[in-house]
Amino acid sequence: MTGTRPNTTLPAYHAAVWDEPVVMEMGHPGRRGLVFPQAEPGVAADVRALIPAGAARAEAPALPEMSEPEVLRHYLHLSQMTLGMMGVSLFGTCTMKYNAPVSEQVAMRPQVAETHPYQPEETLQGTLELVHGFDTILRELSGMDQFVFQAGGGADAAFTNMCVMRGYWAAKGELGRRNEIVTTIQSHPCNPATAAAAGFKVVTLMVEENGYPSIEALKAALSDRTAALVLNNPDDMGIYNPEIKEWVRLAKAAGALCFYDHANFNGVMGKIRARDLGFDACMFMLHKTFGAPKGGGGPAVGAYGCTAELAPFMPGPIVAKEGDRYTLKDGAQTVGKVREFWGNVPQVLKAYAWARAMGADGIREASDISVLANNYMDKRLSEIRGLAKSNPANAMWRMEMTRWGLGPLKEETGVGTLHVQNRMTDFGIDAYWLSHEPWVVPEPFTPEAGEMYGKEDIDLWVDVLAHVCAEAYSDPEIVKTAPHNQAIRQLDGSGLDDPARWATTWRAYRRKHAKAPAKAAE
Amino acid sequence: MTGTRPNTTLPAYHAAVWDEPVVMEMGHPGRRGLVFPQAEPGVAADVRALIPAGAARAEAPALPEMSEPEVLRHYLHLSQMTLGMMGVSLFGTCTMKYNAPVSEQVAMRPQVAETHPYQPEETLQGTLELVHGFDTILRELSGMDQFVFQAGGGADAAFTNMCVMRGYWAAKGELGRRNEIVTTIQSHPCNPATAAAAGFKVVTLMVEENGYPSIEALKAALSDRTAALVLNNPDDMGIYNPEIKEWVRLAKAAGALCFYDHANFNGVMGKIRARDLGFDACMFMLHKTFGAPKGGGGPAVGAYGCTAELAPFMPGPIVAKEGDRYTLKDGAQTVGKVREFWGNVPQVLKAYAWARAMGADGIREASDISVLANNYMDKRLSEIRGLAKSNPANAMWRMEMTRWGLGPLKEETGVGTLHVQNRMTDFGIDAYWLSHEPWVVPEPFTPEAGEMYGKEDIDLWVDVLAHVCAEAYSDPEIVKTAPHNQAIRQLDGSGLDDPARWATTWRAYRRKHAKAPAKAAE
Amino acid sequence: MRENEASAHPWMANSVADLKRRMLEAVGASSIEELFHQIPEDHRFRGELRLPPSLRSEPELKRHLVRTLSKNATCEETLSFLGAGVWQHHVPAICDTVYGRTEWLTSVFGGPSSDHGRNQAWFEFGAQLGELVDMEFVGLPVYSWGCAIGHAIRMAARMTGRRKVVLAGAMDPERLSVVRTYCEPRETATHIAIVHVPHDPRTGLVDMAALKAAVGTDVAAVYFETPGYNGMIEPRAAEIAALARAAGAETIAGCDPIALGVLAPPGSFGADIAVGPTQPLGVHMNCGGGVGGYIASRDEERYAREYPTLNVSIAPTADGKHGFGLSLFHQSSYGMREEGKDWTGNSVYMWAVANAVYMSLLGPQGFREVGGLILQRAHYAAGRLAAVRCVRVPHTTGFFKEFLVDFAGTGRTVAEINRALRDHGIFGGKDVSAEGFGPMALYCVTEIHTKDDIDRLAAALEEICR
Amino acid sequence: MRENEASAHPWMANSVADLKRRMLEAVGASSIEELFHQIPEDHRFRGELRLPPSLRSEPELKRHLVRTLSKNATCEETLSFLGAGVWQHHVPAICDTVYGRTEWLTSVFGGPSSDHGRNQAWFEFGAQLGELVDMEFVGLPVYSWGCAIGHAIRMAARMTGRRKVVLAGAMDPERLSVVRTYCEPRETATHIAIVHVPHDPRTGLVDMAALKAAVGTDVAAVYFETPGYNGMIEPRAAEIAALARAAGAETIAGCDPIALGVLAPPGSFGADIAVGPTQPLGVHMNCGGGVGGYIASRDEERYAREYPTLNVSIAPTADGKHGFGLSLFHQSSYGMREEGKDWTGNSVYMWAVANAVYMSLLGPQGFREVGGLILQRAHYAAGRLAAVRCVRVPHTTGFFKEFLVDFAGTGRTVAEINRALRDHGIFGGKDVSAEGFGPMALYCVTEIHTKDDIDRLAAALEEICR
Ligand SMILES: Cc1ncc(COP(=O)(O)O)c(C=O)c1O
Ligand SMILES: Cc1ncc(COP(=O)(O)O)c(C=O)c1O
Repeated sequence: MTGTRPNTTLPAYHAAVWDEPVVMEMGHPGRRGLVFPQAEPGVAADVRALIPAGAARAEAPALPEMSEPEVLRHYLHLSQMTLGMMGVSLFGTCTMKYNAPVSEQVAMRPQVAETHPYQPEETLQGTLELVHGFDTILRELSGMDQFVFQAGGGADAAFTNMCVMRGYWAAKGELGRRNEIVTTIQSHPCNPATAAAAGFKVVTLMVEENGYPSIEALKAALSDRTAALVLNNPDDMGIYNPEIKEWVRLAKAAGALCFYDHANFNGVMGKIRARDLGFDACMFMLHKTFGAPKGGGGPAVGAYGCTAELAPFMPGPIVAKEGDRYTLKDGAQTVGKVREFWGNVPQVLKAYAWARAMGADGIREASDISVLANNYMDKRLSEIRGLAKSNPANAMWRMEMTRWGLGPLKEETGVGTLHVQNRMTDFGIDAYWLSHEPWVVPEPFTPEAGEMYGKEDIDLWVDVLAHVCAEAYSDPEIVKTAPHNQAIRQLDGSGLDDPARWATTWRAYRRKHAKAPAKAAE
Repeated sequence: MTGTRPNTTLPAYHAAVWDEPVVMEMGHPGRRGLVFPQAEPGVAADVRALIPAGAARAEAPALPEMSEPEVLRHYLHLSQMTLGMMGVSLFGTCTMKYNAPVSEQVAMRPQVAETHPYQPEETLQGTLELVHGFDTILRELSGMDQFVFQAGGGADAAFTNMCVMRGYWAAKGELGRRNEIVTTIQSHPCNPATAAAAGFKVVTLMVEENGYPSIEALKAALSDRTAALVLNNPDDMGIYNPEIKEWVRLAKAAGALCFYDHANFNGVMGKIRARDLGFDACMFMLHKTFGAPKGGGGPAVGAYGCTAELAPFMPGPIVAKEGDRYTLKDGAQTVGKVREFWGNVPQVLKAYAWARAMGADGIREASDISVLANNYMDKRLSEIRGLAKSNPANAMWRMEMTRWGLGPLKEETGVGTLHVQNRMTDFGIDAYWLSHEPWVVPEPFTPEAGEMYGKEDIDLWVDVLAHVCAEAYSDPEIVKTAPHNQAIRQLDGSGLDDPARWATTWRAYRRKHAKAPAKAAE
Repeated sequence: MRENEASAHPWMANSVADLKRRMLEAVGASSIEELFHQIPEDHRFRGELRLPPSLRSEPELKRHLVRTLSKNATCEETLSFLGAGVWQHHVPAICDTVYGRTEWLTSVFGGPSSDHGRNQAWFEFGAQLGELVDMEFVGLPVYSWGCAIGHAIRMAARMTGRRKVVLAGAMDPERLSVVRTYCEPRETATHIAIVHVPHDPRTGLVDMAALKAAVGTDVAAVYFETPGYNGMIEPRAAEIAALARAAGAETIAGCDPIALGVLAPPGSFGADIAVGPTQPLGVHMNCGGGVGGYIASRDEERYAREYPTLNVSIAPTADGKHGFGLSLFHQSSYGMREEGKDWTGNSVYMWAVANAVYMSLLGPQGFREVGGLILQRAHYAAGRLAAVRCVRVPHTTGFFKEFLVDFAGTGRTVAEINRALRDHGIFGGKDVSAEGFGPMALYCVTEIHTKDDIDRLAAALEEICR
Repeated sequence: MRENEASAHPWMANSVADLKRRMLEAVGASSIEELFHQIPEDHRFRGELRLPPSLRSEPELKRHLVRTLSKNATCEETLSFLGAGVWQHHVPAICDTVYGRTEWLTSVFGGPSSDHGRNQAWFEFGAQLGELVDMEFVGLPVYSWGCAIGHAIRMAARMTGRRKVVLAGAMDPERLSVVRTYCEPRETATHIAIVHVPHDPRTGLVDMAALKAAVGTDVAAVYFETPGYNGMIEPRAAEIAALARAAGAETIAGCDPIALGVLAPPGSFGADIAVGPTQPLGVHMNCGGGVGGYIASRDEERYAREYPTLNVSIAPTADGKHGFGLSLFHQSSYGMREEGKDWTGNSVYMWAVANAVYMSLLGPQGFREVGGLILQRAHYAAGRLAAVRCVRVPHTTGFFKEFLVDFAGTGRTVAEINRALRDHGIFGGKDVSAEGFGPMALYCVTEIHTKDDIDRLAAALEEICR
């Protein structure tokens, strides 16, 4: 198909290429994409006269002027130039899920889309029932007493936790002292970040040989200044910390609260429950584990759950059932809101649909399969030259994902993980996830198979990686200059952090790059 | 981007390539894409016992066994490998329209999708109102007295006409004698074909130099055996027959009925009305002129309209208004049905929406623009080497499309219209329409600009054609072996009419090509 | 003209004055009107088009459509037992998702390479349907089941040179009316005489004795359905086919494909041509606008050469991969005008894609399950209704998803019963009283009807017939 | 276990026994259970999960969802005047079409080349919003308007090193609650003190005297909205910005982007940072789940270096075309954990694509039209309601799409009025009686409210207040 894939029996692939202009370059003066009705006789008035002096816009915004079909085609081109799991994506830490069209379809109905959160409760009983129903499902999966869906993402749920816990300590009058959050370097960056944003100091424990910090390090970190212990487990190395119960015990002994970031829930669904391990609170990502589409970055939902002791501090409202009726309630000591309204309702609905479609058996089986598939993948990856597994000292099976590194490949060929990531997209494989900062493993990548993909897909993914690694040894240039079969060629990102060159708007681009041709001559 | 487009400043393009297996090769035994509920206790029974002896299926059908995500991804791949007006399509005779998502969205609602034609009329008043509303719109555009939407396409409307007219003549006791349909070689093939299928003989007039048959030829053809004169005007050469009124007069003088195939309505909307020209009946294609998507070949609607004299013979039911109520009625002398039920209701709704969105002004303007754009295109095409315009003797402006030929190109370079058609798709230009059989113009093609596309798009289309014609002179092989940037390479169609090789099913393919490898080694 | 109307129309990129002007300049005309010069003045309509006001603003248009349609009741809110040619089956969400892809929801179709995906989807429609009906040749679908019967009969007439067809068993008047249109009237040269051998009212099945009497060597084809219009599964399908074959006639069988996971496929009992509806396979009822009809047969030249349809065949590409193209195009009306086989044109090909998705999704297990579930629920329903006072179910076994219910004992007309059911939020079965069955209704029960639904119907009838 | 449940799950391709077996063999484990060895037994939950019954059959699932949701009333059937943070605007159909494209409705995001289309769409969100607000730097949106205010205040606090913010004018308690969460409580080291200078109840606008008194050199930022929570357009925006600038404080303006075709954009009146809602731009209300918030500013390093958001910048590709990548990624929480600028993560980026479509569709004319239409209809409504007996409209001019209605004269509570309106099929405005306004409701009138709708509301109120 192209000159870039000479010796492979992998399926042919090429991305759609449209050479699409930026929308700001498109259209023609006078074109319209949408017109609005005229004000009716009796309503029609001089618009200028309705705007207070000085408050009217002087110059029209320099937006494109396009017909409706042009706008549609433009964005369709962009959609086609998005790989978006049209091939195989084993993007670790995000848990590739099936985002079922059935729930998308239902969520697009006016009964969801055209409702307002301030409607009288009796006109939203359907939504309230589903939200409440999902709350009870998460309670069962976690052992917590109450969930709230206000947070607009996983990080926002982490922030919610910080707010709830600071509210708790404030109510106890201890917030002045208990201002430290203890976490690990393998916790998601949002945990220390939201802790800091909420006004806490962050104490970070480093991992040791087996992939998690030692009990000694934890003990040293805990004190009467500790507001909470915050961690995820398994982490995104795929390692489950078997001492976690002891950690919680120690934290509690120090008077601290414990928060479980349950974003990596997929491998342990139905196997463990946060509450049983002693945690006071936890969060789930509905746009991850629970099959709501993430849409490249939300609308998302961080479902936050906690014990009855913390529940009064939750941001409200939460949905309560009273007899046959569902109603909205605020907690007695609510810390206020982390976001307006009650959360991304359509996503909660989709997560509910996912959980119901799976059922208890399906949820457990999904966990089984994702761990099985991950270890199957690990087995195959271990046979590829150039790869190194994280924490080789830990011989345990990994959970739903495993952190790997291309350190040896880099040393031997100069081809690094970003190159391999790019090159794999030439075969229709979505760019994989590397690792959060800091890169504890050199040249990291983190595949996660999940329960959706079949063995053939996993095999294809590994075959492509094996092929690209082999290319790195035989023809490193082809890998370093990748992609070749994508919508565009490799990006030159050298200007992205340069104030003289970055441009997040078209007007900034024109100002900074006025002399540069819009497109290089072909 | 590829080696096949060395010297052009045309935008880069490549189709999505997925190397997708046939669905019959996919899946894994035991996989499921959809499960059904279990019969409830009390309902559950031995299924075998419910099937009469000997009527049960012995062997399960050899269908693929796939998970739902696999099925979805497979068909999404196929959709991505369909150019489908993602670029520019000036496909003549089909009138490229904007198929507005707003009407698609409304048509997917349960108020349309989940209704049954035998529901009590009072539960379908909304649908009936829209169908009736559209009927009145078409009446105004044509001057006819009644429309019916039962026909499942343009050809089916032509057949409807044949049935109505034969019913009319049968009622008059003249069908035995009046068994000839007079038409022209430029009428759409469905006209003679449906005439023959309805039991008529077909008399076909040939076109002369100016692009239409002579009055003399017509006179010679008409007689007391003529059941009807059937034609379209303008035809798909883009030529309007200015003698059409005289034709109708002559046909009527011979006692015949006149049917206007108004499929090429786009250039004359609001400019002429079939009834004013003397026609007894006409048809419009809602999946063409009226903006309902054709979806690669239907669901389609041929809207058939006629005078009050013919209306009683129409296939029923038609929608009538009685006071504030809409009701379904059969004509007194209805010829029976051409298709079950009342037609493709969602498409009628979309056509209604199109007509309302355009309004009288918009409809007239669409006509203006499509004729203007066609003549603009003609002007540009006339400057390209290798092209010849049909009927050069006719110096009139053409209507909404023009038949062109690549005869000179073929003679000078060996590159024919099929090659050029294929090669243009390498630039994201949908395969153009050639011509119906017989090819009166050598190596024909028939572009039609329509009112949707902007001048830039028309220019791009012409630029690509010019580029490909230039290639034909400089590098004919690249054109003859095209496409190169498409989802697949050129098809070898040599076996398509060979009983030993054609295969419209997988089982036929396996039987006939058992020894051929499923896919050639790459 | 109001201000917004004077502005460019959102669906017409060239409805901007300067673009019109530039194009006019390029062509060398002074006005657009001039371009219409070829239309004589006395042809021109110069009046005002009296159309309803323009709704070029999408908010207005959408609101108008939504409001108008809100006058409908749906089979989603109302419990419906209507069938008879269009049936309420579950439409999997991904059928809609795939159907809605903008790449094929367009005004265009293209070439084998540029429309490869669409062609493959169409081939997969035929490939999968072929497995269901147990036949090797499948055309792209025609407008409806009735139209498919019409074409199949005409194929048989051309093949045999005979001009008579026997329709055996209960026939849907809606479909029959279409078949008549395809075969009759008598006055035309190519008329095909229709002989209808009705069903035996005792069994609901084909009256074999009458059929034997009707099938002579002048018969081009015998057509029958299983399940039939009255829902009955024909257990002597093979016998009917043998009888036809003995007379040199073709056997055309009408089969609902959703039944073919559990019922014997037409290929297995000796049918030569199979026809049937495609709507059950993943297409919404759409007020009847979801119908389509398939035609399939053995892959023998004799049959293939008579197909009026477009036929998508697999064929190799230059680099030895699978491509798809049209077989036997020349014999169509596109290729031969009035000499072609009947006619073809735009049909319901986008639904064929939805059908393909549906079949891939179900697989062999899914078809077994859905068929079994329908049988169980329909039989439960028949049993429940038979137990209602004064209501009789003539055949409580031997059917698939539809069955007749006799209201003679209630002393009310079916219309009255159905009106009463409406007050219970129920659409009763189709009233077939005028079709020679007596005061009966044809009830349809599918996989979407739960036990509760059926019990609700039974309770409503019990109350009504009290 | 029931038969169908024992079969493979449709969403899990590997839920087939032999595939599990083959993978187990490959890894060398004897059972799946063995793979969970790393979880100590005393961590394990061994009970039965008490979840509601599985609905793995799509027909059952869909029906359950549809039935449950049918208990809702919608703002499509019911005439609604609710706003206050989420507003009923027309959502163009193609916003939904584009939103629904499966290529981006997934669990994944990818690289600059493989996700080129998505990155471009995001850039186009920023590029177009930049024109609307008249600013050069735009980040990807955050969770909501309230969150955007919170981040903007924190940016200003970091930039100025000051820990006090002045909020001027009427504040939505919903948004205010979020802002508090971002700034407070007092006990934390990084606490930002909030001083609220309320609006002047006479004018509905910022009380300039009080504001002047409040803005000292300890103030990091002045935040105000135009239109404000009470709907009022702030005519002295430039004066406020000048006042802030004089004190060395940043000006943060909250602006509804749908107004910016007719109202002066924040860039033009001297705001340093602009924030506001994104839901009005082509996103359904979704029961409040459609909200998002933008942050924009001048493109100066001082501001850019404080953004917590992902920022999509244009950048060249190897062959000199436009590509897109993330600017200033390292300063985010992904790059620097607790040292990063606040935090980021999944947000509402898919809505940003819908926003981009909306802005492209409207263009300058569309924004002018929609703004003008809203102004006209909202003012008509205010006039109509002011004419209703005992109903008072405190400010009949000077607002955009929302305005207060005072029911004190009716002798009834707003709750009572709204209950009565419900019986007329109307959702009255938001009850703000508990917010210090007196017995008032905040009415929202947009381009979707026709004259008839407004007259219907007025008539209903006339009847209720009779
Ligand atoms: C373990 C963990 N926690 C938190 C998050 C943050 O989630 P979000 O990006 O939705 O804010 C993630 C993101 O994937 C995660 O993997
Ligand atoms: C002039 C004319 N008549 C009839 C038809 C037949 O329409 P259909 O393909 O819908 O049957 C066409 C098709 O484009 C046509 O162009």
